[in-house]
This record gives sequence, structure tokens and C-alpha cells, in this order.
Amino acid sequence: MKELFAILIGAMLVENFVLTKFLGICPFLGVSKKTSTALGMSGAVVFVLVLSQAVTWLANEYLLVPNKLEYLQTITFILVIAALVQFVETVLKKLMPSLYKSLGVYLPLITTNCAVLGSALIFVERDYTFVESVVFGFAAGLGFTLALILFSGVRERLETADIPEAFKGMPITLIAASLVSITFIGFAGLIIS
Amino acid sequence: MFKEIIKPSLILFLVCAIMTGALAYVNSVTKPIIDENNIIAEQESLKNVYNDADNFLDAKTAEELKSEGIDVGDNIEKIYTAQKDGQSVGYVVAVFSSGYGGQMKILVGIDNDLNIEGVSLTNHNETPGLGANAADPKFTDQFLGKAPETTYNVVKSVPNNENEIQAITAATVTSKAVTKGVDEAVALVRLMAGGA
Amino acid sequence: MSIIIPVAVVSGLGLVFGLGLSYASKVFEVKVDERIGAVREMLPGANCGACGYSGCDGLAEAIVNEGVHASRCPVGGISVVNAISDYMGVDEGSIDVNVARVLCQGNCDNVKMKYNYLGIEDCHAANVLAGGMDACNYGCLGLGSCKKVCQFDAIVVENGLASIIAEKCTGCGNCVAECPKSIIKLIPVLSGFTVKCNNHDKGGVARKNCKVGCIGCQRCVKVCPSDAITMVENLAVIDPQKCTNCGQCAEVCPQKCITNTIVKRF
Amino acid sequence: MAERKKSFSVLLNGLIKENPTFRLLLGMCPSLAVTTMAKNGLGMGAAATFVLVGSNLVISLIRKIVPDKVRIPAYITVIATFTTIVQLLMAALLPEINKQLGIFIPLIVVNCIIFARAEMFAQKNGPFLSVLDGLGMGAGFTLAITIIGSVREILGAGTWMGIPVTVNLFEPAIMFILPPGGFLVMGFLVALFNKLTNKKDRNAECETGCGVGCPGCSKAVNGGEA
Repeated sequence: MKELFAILIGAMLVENFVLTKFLGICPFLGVSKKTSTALGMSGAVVFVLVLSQAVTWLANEYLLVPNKLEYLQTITFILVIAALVQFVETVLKKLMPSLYKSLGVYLPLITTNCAVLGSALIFVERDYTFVESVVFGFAAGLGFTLALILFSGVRERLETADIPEAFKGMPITLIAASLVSITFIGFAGLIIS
Repeated sequence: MFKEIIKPSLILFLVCAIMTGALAYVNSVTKPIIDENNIIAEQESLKNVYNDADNFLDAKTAEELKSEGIDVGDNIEKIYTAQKDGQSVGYVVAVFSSGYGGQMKILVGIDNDLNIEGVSLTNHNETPGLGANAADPKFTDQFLGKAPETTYNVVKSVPNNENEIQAITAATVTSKAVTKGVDEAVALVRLMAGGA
Repeated sequence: MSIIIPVAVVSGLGLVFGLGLSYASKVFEVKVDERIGAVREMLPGANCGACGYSGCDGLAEAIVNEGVHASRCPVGGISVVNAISDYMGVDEGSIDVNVARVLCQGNCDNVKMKYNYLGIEDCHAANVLAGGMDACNYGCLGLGSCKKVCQFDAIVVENGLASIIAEKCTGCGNCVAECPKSIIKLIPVLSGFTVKCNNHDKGGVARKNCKVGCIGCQRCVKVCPSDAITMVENLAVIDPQKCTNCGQCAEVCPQKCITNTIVKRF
Repeated sequence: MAERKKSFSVLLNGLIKENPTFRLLLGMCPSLAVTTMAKNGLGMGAAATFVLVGSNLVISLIRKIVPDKVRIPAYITVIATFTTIVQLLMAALLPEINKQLGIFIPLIVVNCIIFARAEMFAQKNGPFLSVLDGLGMGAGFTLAITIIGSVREILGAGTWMGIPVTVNLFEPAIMFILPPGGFLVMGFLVALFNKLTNKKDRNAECETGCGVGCPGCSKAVNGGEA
């Protein structure tokens, strides 16, 4: 149990996906304009991350490793993730239209989200067990949410700031992101033994 | 019914089949080269921790050692036997240790009568410029020579006796991690050399 | 052979997913009227919300399901409205395409200043401090809040006064809602003459604060042949429907705040 | 003549007008993570260009026969295949660059540039133009991340492509090698890029609005609602 807790805190703070491992930056910068959109996006990411970790782990354990097909990892994982996302989208659109309205718009964005495939490749590298990799996915999703909401608050305050002409839009967001990521460097020394 | 369900799945099946076919072909071509590269790289890394050995038997993993009844620390990954013109003169131990930036792998070359031939960090993600300095010889050469009966201890100031290792400034966590790894390797070899 | 197994594994997966996905999209098919897609294609797609719906998808749905007239989308202009109306089999009908106009000429030279404002470049911020730095409390502050919300780059702010480029303006109305002084009004494009002032103070006070403000002298009301001008608390207002663009009011106005902005749009 | 001019403009388009990294802000993950050294940027850029050209070519060939229901999985499989081919070639031919680029070679698959170009361009144009676009975009990406790599390496480690440049001039600031430095350098470079190119097409919305989520594209940003 202690081991799971270490993974949870590790993936959420020490190895925060967005701010230290640089995974999932595209949606992070793209959708953090408003906190409401940020919430919707992070909900979708956590949901898909947990599901995809479970399915990719099973695919890896029972399909790839027995037949010594490690080099097929990338293609299998991304195929699984793309199919999973599309499946979730169609199901959500039919069964829970309201949830789809707030959450579903971001689902196609997640297929191309580096964090999802990144976390799948990481659990292979560290050969986590099934439960560990799902917890890792969940923690990574939480880390993503934490960073996204934190950052969308910052960005909303940026709206009223007085920014030089060339810096308007994306440059000032990137500089703000660098300051936020400095705070997460502080967690680097945290060793959870 | 056909158009809706069978056609898309057939096309996806075909696309996957063709693509994986190409992939498998490329893999079958590159596989031997990659394995060769890996072996060369491995031999090289072993060589630079134990340079007067001329070949290394393939490694025994921790499980194999356990089955032989040797009580192996849980950080040990595997152990190679080093040979010099035919006889085994020592070992190279691959051991894990958790440093500042997470897990790192250390190779330690030790000969039969327990003096250390070389230490090197193979893969780590310590902070560049700080913890990463543990990888260069200035720090690792301190381990060369006779291994102490007890363990090393890491000091901040200039070491005054054989068993003390000077930590890298602002990277004590990394220095301690490397030292702990070397201690575990020495303990294992003491067991193996003593026993074998 | 080392090629058959991987091909079998991945394409097997591909087949399973292909079947799964197409089966799912068949079972969980949400009955979507394909006309919505077609109408959505014809709409400009700027998602500006001028039609009052949540973007073009919302409007497309309304047009197909609730029979809303396509002219609700001011951004597209006549071409879009005609195309959609033909597609839906509805008559185009007359459309009153509006253009936004700033009813104020108070730039830095014309209007006196109460205080020197160095704060955030945003009209709402300035407006909080005693109604902004202009002596005339109704005038344009020229800090560009309207410019920020205009999706079509149709607003230019110079010398402390916002002005709207009629050719670019699509009448989406975002700026009207944004302006804290609410001095931007949507006026039918064909009506040329408007009173470029929003000041309800008495004549004497208005003259002191701004050189080009309406002082409520009522000359324009007397001279207008189709009496399209009415006085609303010391401010002349021209009713676009009645106004015949004769232009006599502009000549007679001592403050020169009635201007002719006829725009050749369609 | 028009045909050649168009294809030439498609090629150049990727370099400046629609530079994927500085203008469309695509492929942010690799361009921030790998560019601790200029040499890495070059290696990563070359690999990404190979995958981009290959996948654009194949996708533009099969775009007519792939039904819409399985469009995303099919395209992703094509991109993944090319990525794995690059991964294998890299491991076989250039082992030392492969060691540095590590986890980021497989991540080329989800590199937004490739999927975005597949959706935006290869989906609508013929193979010849798509290959050109792939080359242009790849070159633009390589150029951009090599610049970022060089800036971060000079400031952070005092060397350029391994040659010590400013190591004795000033004490290198390690911060530029760390993640925050990446964001900072990227921010300033995008600002510089905006300053150089005129303001007009700076807020050029990504016209197709395919919702791939590229940060520069306002359609994805307000997530559909007004």
C-alpha cells in the first residue's frame, strides 16, 4: 500500500507530467484560457488516462510480451488509445448527452495528447503491475488537472494585464508557464522511500 | 449492414496489416544490428569499469543468485564474472540506487580480493550540472583501491582516511546514493568471493 | 515466421477495434438531422455568438429544428442568408443588416479631462474611477475594451476615441454589450445620418466639457422635413426608419455632431 | 507555372508563414523537452521530418478509401508505423543520439504537428503537395527546435553543438537546461517571431478548425461554445 502512495504523490507532484516531464503541453496551453474549459478538459484526461492505462497494460502483458513483440508497443498502444477515445466519445454522446456537451468536445484532442501515450510507455519502462500502472495513470491525470487549473487561474488574470504588443497571446502564456513550472521544481528533491 | 460495419473494419484491418507487415520487415532487418549494438555497448560499459579483464561471461540475474542460495540485496540487478586470459579474476555488479532525480543504475567492477577496479553511472536523471557531476571520474575515482571492511562514509570536507568519500558540493543526496550502491556491490562480491 | 505473428496480432487488434467502433457508432447512433451539418457548413463559422446561440452549431440546429430565419446570423451577410434560405426552402425576406457606430466624437482634443488616467488599458477599469477621465461622463474613454472583443478587427482606437470601420463591421453586437458607457449602437447600414453624441447634460454644461457635444438647441428638430428627430433629455436622436437622409440637420447643427456615414456595403 | 508556384509556396509556407512551432504552436512537447542541446534538436527534427513526409504521403494516398468512422485509428496507425521505423533505424544506425532522445522518439506519434498536418493538409490534397508540405513543415520544425536548442545550450551549458563557446565568458545558468528555462526561451522566441513577421497574419486562425487542439487556434481554445 505504501508503494502505491509513493507512486501517487510522485506522479502528481515530483514528476508532474506537464511541468517537469513536458508531456501534454499542447492541450495544456490550448485549453487553459478559461477555468471552466480547463475543468472539462482535465476531467476528460483523467478519465481516459485511467482507462487507457488499464487497457494498454493488458494488451502489453497478454499480447506483446508473450510473443516478444516489444517493438510493436508504440503502434499497439496508440491504436488502443485512439479506439478507446472514439469508443468513449460515441458512448458518451448517446448515453449522457449533457456530460458530453461539457466534456466530450475535448475527447478527440486527447488522442493526440502526449501525456496518455507517455504514461503508457513509462509504465512499461518501470514494469509496474496492473494496479500500480492504473494508479500511476490516475496520479498523472491529477497532476495534469492540478497544473491546468493552477495555470488557467493565472491566465485569466493575464487578461487584464497590460502586455507589450509582441508578447500578447502565446508568448506571455509561455513565460507565465515557466514561472509556474519553477514552483514545481521545488518538489524535485522530495524522496518518498 | 455491410457498408456500416464490415467495410470500415475491413479497411482498418487492411491498413493495420500492411503497416505492421512493413514494420515487421524493417524490424527483421534491423534486429541483428540492434542486438549487436547493445552487446558492444554493454561490453564497452563493462570494460571501462574493469579494464584489465578481457572478456565477461554473461550475467547472472538476482533471481539466479537467489536460487543458488546467495542472499542478494534487493537493489542488485545482475552480476557478470570478469575473466582475464581464461580465469575469472573478479566481477562487475549492476546495482540500482535511488538518487535525487529518481532511480539510477551503477556498474561496479570489483576483483576477487575486493579492491574496486572502477565505478560508473550508466543511466540516471540527476539534475544536470549538479547531481550529474557524480558521473565524471573526479568523483568515481575516489572509490578505486581497497574496499573497506565496513561501508564507506560520505564526508563534506576533505577525506582523511581510506574509507571516506568527499561528497560533491550541493549534491550530497546523489553522492550518498552512489556510495550506497557501491557498498551493496562490495557486500555481494565479498559474499560471492568469500563463498565461491 | 517472424513477420506473420506481429501482423496477426496488430491487424487482429485493428479488426476488433474496427468492428467495435463501427458497431458502437451504429448502436449508439444519435439521430442527427444531416441538414444541420449542411447548414453548419454554409454558416461563416466564426462562433461569435451574435445570433444569440452558442456558436454556429447552435444556430444551425435552431435553423433546422426551430425554423429560425437565417438572417439571425448578421455576420454572413446577404450571400449566406440567401444560400441557407434557398436550402431550407424559406423565402429570404427583407433583412435589416445593422452596422455598429460609436455615438461620440470626444477624442483627446475635443474633450476636457477630469484627471490623468495611467491605469490598466481597459474602459471598465477607468469607468470605475468616477466614470472615467473624460469631463463628459457619457463620452468614449478610448481604452479599447470594444477593440478587444471585436473578432473582425473592425474597431480602431486613435487619440482617445474608438471608431468603427463600417466595411469590416458585421453587426455582431459584441462591442455594444462590452462598452461600459454603452455609446455603441447598432444602426441600419442604409441610414446615413446619426447624432454622434450621447450627452444628456444641459447645453451649458455640455459645451464646457466637450467642443463637439450636442447642446440640445433643437435646431435640427425644427428643420427636419420628416420630423425624424426627437429630443430625449437634451439629446437629439434620429429615428433611422423615418430619416430620409436629406442632410439638412447636419448643416444646421452648430456643434457639427450630426455626421453622414453612408456606407456602400452590398 | 501556377502549379509550380503553388507547390513552391506550399513548401515555403511551413518555414515562415505557418512555422509549426512558432506560429501554429504545434509539437510543443518535443520542442521543449528535447532541446537541451542543439544536436538533439537536429536529430529530433530529422526524425520528425521523415515521419511527417512518410505519413503525409501515405495518408493522402488512402484518404479516399478510409471511411470516416475509422479515420482517426487508421491515420494514427500509419503515423505510428513510420515512427517505429524511425525508432528502429535510429537504434540501429545512430545509437548515441538514440540514447539522448530516449522517450521522445516514440512520442513523435502524438506529436501534434504530424496529426494536425494529416488532418489539415494530407486529408485534402494530393500526394505530391502533401509530401512538399511535409518537407516544409518538417524543415520549419527542425529549424525552430535547433534554434531553441542552441539558445538553451549556449545559455545553459556554455557550449554549442558541444564546442565550448561562452563557458569562460559567464557562468552558464543551469536553469535554461531545466524545464522552466524551456518555457522561457520558447516564450521569448515566439515573441521575437511575432515582432519580425508583421502583425497582420499573427492571429491567422487555423482556418480549418479541425479541433486538434493546437494552442494557436482559437476554435479549439473556446472549445466550441461562444
